[in-house]
Amino acid sequence: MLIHLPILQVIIPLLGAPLCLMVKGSRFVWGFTLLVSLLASMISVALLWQVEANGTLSYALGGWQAPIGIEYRIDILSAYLLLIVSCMSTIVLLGGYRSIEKEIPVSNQSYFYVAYLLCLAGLLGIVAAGDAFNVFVFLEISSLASYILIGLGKDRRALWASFQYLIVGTIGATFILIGVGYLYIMTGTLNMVDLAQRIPSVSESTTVLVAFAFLIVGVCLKLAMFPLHVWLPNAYAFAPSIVTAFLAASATKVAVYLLFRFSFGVFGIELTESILPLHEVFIGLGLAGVFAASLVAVFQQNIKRLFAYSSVAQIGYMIVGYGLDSVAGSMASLLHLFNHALMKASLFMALAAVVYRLGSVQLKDLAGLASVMPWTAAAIVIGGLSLVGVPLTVGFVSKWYLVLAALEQDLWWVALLLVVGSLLAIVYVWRIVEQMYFAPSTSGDQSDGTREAPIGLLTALWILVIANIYFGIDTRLPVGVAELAAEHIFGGRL
Amino acid sequence: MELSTLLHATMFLPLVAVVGILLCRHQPNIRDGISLLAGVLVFACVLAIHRQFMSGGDVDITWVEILPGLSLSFSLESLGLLFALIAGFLWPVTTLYAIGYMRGHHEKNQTRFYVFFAIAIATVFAIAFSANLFTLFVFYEVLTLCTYPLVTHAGTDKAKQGGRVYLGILLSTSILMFLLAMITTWAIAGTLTFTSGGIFPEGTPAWLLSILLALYVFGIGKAAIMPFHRWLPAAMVAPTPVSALLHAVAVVKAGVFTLLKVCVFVFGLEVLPSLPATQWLIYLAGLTIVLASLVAMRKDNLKARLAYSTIGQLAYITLGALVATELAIVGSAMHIAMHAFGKITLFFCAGAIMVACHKTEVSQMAGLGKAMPVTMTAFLVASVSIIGLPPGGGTWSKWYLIWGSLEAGQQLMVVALLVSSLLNIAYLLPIPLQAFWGSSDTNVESSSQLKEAPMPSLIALVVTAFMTLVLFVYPNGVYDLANRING
Amino acid sequence: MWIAELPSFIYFYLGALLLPLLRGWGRNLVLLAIPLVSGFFLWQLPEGEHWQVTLLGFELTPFYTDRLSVLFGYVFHIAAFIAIVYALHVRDLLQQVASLMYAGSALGAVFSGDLISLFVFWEMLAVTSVFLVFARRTERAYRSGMRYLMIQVMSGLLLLVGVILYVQASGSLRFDFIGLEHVGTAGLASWLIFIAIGIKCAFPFLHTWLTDAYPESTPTGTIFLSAFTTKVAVYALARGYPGTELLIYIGAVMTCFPIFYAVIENDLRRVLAYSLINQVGFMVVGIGIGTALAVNGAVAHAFNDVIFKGLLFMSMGAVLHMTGKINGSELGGLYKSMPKTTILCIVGAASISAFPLFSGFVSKSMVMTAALNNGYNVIWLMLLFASAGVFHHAGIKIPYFAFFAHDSGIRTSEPPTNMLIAMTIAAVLCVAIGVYPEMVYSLLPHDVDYTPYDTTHVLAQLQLLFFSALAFVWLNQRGLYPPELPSVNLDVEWFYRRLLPRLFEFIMGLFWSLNEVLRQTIKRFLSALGNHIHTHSGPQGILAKTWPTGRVVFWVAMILAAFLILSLY
Amino acid sequence: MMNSDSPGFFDKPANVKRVLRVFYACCALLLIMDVVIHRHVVHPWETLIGFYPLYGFLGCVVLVLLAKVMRKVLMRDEDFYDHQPRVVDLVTDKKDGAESEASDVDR
Repeated sequence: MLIHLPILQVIIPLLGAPLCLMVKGSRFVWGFTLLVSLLASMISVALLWQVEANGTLSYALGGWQAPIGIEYRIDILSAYLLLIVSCMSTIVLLGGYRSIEKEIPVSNQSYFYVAYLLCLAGLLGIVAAGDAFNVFVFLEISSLASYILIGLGKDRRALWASFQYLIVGTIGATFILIGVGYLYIMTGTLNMVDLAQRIPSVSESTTVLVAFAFLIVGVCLKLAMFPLHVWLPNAYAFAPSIVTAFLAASATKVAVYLLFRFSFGVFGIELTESILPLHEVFIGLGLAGVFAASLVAVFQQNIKRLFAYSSVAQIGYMIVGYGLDSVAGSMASLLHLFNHALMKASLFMALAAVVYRLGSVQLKDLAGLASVMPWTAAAIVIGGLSLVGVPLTVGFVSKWYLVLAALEQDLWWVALLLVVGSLLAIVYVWRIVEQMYFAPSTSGDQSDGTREAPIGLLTALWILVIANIYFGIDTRLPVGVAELAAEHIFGGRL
Repeated sequence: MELSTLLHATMFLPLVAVVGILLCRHQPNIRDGISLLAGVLVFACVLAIHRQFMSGGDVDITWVEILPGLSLSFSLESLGLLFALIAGFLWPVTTLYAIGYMRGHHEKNQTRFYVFFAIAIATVFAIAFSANLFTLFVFYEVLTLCTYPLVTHAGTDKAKQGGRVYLGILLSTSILMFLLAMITTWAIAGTLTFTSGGIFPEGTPAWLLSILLALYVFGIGKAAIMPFHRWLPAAMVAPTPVSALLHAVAVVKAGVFTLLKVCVFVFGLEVLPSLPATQWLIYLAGLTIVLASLVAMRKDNLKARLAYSTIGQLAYITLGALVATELAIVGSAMHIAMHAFGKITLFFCAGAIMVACHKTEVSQMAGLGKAMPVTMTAFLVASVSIIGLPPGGGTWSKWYLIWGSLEAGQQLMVVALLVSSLLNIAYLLPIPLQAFWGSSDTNVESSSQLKEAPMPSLIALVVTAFMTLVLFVYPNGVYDLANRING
Repeated sequence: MWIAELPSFIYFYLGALLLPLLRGWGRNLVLLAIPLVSGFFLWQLPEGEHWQVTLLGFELTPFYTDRLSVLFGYVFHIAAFIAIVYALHVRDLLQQVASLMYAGSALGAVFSGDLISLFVFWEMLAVTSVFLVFARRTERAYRSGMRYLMIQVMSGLLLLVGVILYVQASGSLRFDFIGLEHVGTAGLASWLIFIAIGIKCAFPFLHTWLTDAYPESTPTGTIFLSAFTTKVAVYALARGYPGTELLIYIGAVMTCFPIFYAVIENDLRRVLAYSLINQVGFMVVGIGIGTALAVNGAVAHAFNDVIFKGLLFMSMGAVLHMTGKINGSELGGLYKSMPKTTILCIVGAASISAFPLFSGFVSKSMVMTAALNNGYNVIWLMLLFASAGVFHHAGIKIPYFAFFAHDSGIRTSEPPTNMLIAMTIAAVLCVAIGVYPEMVYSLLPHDVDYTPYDTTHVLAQLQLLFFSALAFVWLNQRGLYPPELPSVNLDVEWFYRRLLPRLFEFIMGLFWSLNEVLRQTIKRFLSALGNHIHTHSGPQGILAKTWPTGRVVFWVAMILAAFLILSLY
Repeated sequence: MMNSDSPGFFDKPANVKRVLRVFYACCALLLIMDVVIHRHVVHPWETLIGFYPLYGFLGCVVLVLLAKVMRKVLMRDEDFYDHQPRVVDLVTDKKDGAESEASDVDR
């Protein structure tokens, strides 16, 4: 059984998806989906434990060995991502029942769960897959599922946002496919380990460079790197709250994973470094993302959109870490992956609670929220503090490493700008805090109608909030794994 | 009791009190009693710590190690103990004062007030006993955040705007510069633990250390060095007990305390004078001293005037920290204590005048001496101490600061200190003097309306005023602690 | 008995603390008892260091007695007692407390064995005495008091810096001979201390606090003021700077220039304030000469001056107390209603003018003889001129314009009995010391054989005085004497009462407008920046607006193209 | 005790004249004694006959005349210094209280 874990990780949610259609009653579907997700996360924990103990796992599907067969390959980086994705999915689902019930029409709820599981399976598959084509396949699965998930939003603009995401996402996927195709032409293999071995011998060819360009741009499109982020704010803003929470915590993280995987894992550090002034370009784009998105967030009135832009900004931090092109930078970036998943999941979960009670995420409607929904408001505060990077929250830890990584290369201006970026976070977080705590509630009906969010939602929310603090204080798990992963990926071959 | 238990007690007793305060929010008398009791207990703990420390007690507490080598830890050290003693003494006194003030002023949300007050105090103890810069930074930020509700207590637009300035400056300076400097320090030195003689390895380039020093000086916004001083006047929208304890003692002293710690235990007294930036920062401190006094003269609002006076006095301490001779450090440390008692008295008086006579402007206070002789006498005594004249405790700290500056060859700074003393006279003394002997042409209210503040407040301000005199006659306790900083 | 060994200032400070608890006779009793008890114990005490205390790591000796300090101690006790008697009718707690504290501080200062104690009492003198000015409770007195305080504190601050530098350079805290001969840090230190003392001593150009504040004090407060501050400074000079030649010239100037002002001054207490400077000048000259005779003369003159200047201030205080007026232009003819006061005033006037058989005669002639003996001829002539002049303004002008001259029509009565008693005590002392100078002589710091009452001295002094009186009479008869006019005479104080405020106002005006411009600029810049950011990042800004899908695709293509170009070339 | 309403001793010019006459006599006597009495002197000027009287007389006349000249330069109205605000008032802008502190908020 243990030996089959890599495939189980992907196959369980994938098979669970159609089964959802057979389960009757929304509560049961939810329970079933949660169970599947829980299984997936337990598997991911087991996988991480195994990888830490025994090193990289390789699983040949159906017994066919690579390169002929399909390989599932779980190294420490993959295991780390699997853990993040599956656990986030589980926690979000755990609290999501009432919110889903309210935000999605009853007739569509079964489809929602199907799409959700498909998306989860796709994301897990991307990470677990050991060959490039499978990555593309799972990418498409997760993308298509997420278009559906976004389109399920009640707001009609959700459809439009979903459509735009569809166009952009498909372009990204196509680019990736083109990149993979070129690589196959040049090397005759799709297996990433083999690719990594063969590419150096053909690295002089234009084709490889073109492949690299397509792959990187495609991935950057998926991970919403500034200025390729335009699809994200609307998609996040108009999707059902739970979907936003899930996607924010997982989808972009997986895309970042792909960036690391392709550039450092497949193409290799030497090539990646030789091609481009990557270093400067990515640092520049990352910082530009931090500032542009944060500044936009400062002026946003819709909080969901505000946090969506903040996500773009946070991705900017990861890109900077990537661009630093060092163990320390990668580690900071990977650490932020984990931490950002935690903070954004908690913030969007809190917004789900707000939407559940208020039906609105406009800033002005939040006036006096703290008195009617104290727990939710407190969660937003802590999530926000984490976003800012206040000590004793996870945000602080990743920023600490990021600044250290910048200082390590004597990039003073980068360190300074990273810190300034946090200041902008303070501004937009503070606007919300002030509105919730210090503004008198605008309408009288809130006082009698509104109360604290349902207990399920709160439980999940506070698990995330506590995780935000816990991993800010006891940093061994994320820091340890991120460090291992960074060293692993920089250690050369996969 | 164990030292570590006592140390924890100072940090957790106020938090326990918070629970008690919340539980008894409907019985104001019990609630206020809990605050007071907690204050007295905490002070007893600090006293016990002091006794053990003097007999050679030492303690190291580590809560958690957040990153390898970076932990939340606490230890005992004389400067921190001095700070803790001051805060520990003044908390119950201020609580006593607040009881009179808040009731006399019919403030709303008194429970919230006492809760955040207690949290702030717990934070102050954590700051005082921090064993490394990281711990200090963490609680520095916590202090900023948990005093925000106190600053905006009134809930008016003005209060909110003041609060925004307060938070904006304190958070942005600390994150932008303090944090950056701290991470850089870590990157260079590999440790943040406070160590006598500094932590930077030999051979660290001076320009780098200069930048770091500037980042620290400006980043520690609570020290209110110009031009990052605006938060302090802005915070004066808070109720007076808050202004008194937090913005004359706890918060601002946390700032200069941090700065002192950084100067002595991160840079070290040998490194500091050799840096090119030090001299410029010293000039800046001198400029702050003089300019703050000039601005204070111009303020008619009493609390605003006191706020600017605080800015000037904080710059004294910053100056001493930067001059960084042993004597100057002693002077700075002593000034933390001396100024605390003087300025808290002044704020108490300002609040008493506000509660009893509803006067906030200096120009309205002529002739109040007849109605409020005790308050005005206390004001006078405290002013004398702030100016640095006998029989006020401020004499001794000024003595050491001037001595330290002279020793370091900072003649210009000596002049700044002297000029500031004279300016202090010009803006502080007229207030009580006019109160006693000025012609009260503006207020023709019947004398029956004017009376002393409520008794608890009165007792509190008499106690602190008396302490300024005690500290003149018996400065040895403070001096011994301050002198131990240099080992 | 430990009580007997307490420093004198302790009695006074404790007494001051006790006063608020008492009323009526109890308070008066304490007031009277304190100088008596303290003085008695001081008399019993042997010389030496009596009390040592460790403060801030320093070994302080706040109670050190030797011949010099004890003599000042005695006269301060006497002065305190007389002044207390004089003020016994006053029912103002503030004045009573302040005056006890003030007297105590003066005693503390003269018994300070170390420089730190000296500094503390130096500042205490300023802080306590200023309340005697404030106690007048007028706007003028308040302002004058503030100026007084500022200058006194400035003196204290200079002393502070000087002391620190001196201790740093010499390593010794002891208050002993300092002198101006040092070089380097110690030189700077000695000069700073010198100037600090100079301010309190009312050196020329540093003197205006005295003429400004003393006349503004209460009738009783001035008695205390005139006794202590300047004499403490004289004591400090005598201990720290005897034989400093510069002092001779400074002192000579001090004796001469105030008499010009005294002649044209209208406020009779201000006239006395100027004559106080003039008398201190004699002491400063004596200390500057520095020989045993000269120092003895200076110290003895300080002793006498405390009493006769006190007497004169008391008589003027009595006039002020009874009539509420003190300007020469408004007074006159009071000898009819206040004959006793008149006589007592004349005794004081005779003493200050150094008439033989009055107290000033001996001490003043000691200083002048010393000047002559040491070859300071010009100085001697100046002192001679000053002696004539002092008779002219203090000896004649004061009694003449207050009690004689034309009748102002004021009809009043003798002052309260306690005032009369106090004045009588002072007058008796003046005469007693004049007749029997050994009383003071035996206490002087140096043993010197000097016989003042020989015919030479007596005759010369009488001639000088009578003919300067003749000049007064002659000038008056010819109508040449300047009439008393209500006026203000410009003095050095103009610089800080007129020029400095104007300058300050001007500079501050500039400063604030600069500040305002700067703030506006920054504000404008910030709001422009905010607007700029808002146009790009605000909800309608390019960065926040939702782009049409086509444009998104276009940009994706562009970026891919850019990437390709970059990577291929 | 003198009755305060009755004219005093010095109100009668005759009395004043009498007093002055005695005074002039004293002066003359002192001047003569300078010749009669031998004095031991330190300074040569002291031996000059009438040195002290002359010095005293001339000194005082010069003093008074100089003082009169001084008056022309230095004398001002009695309330010369009164009509100016205190230093503190000069720079106190009373409207500028705490309100202005919070007026410009940096966001």
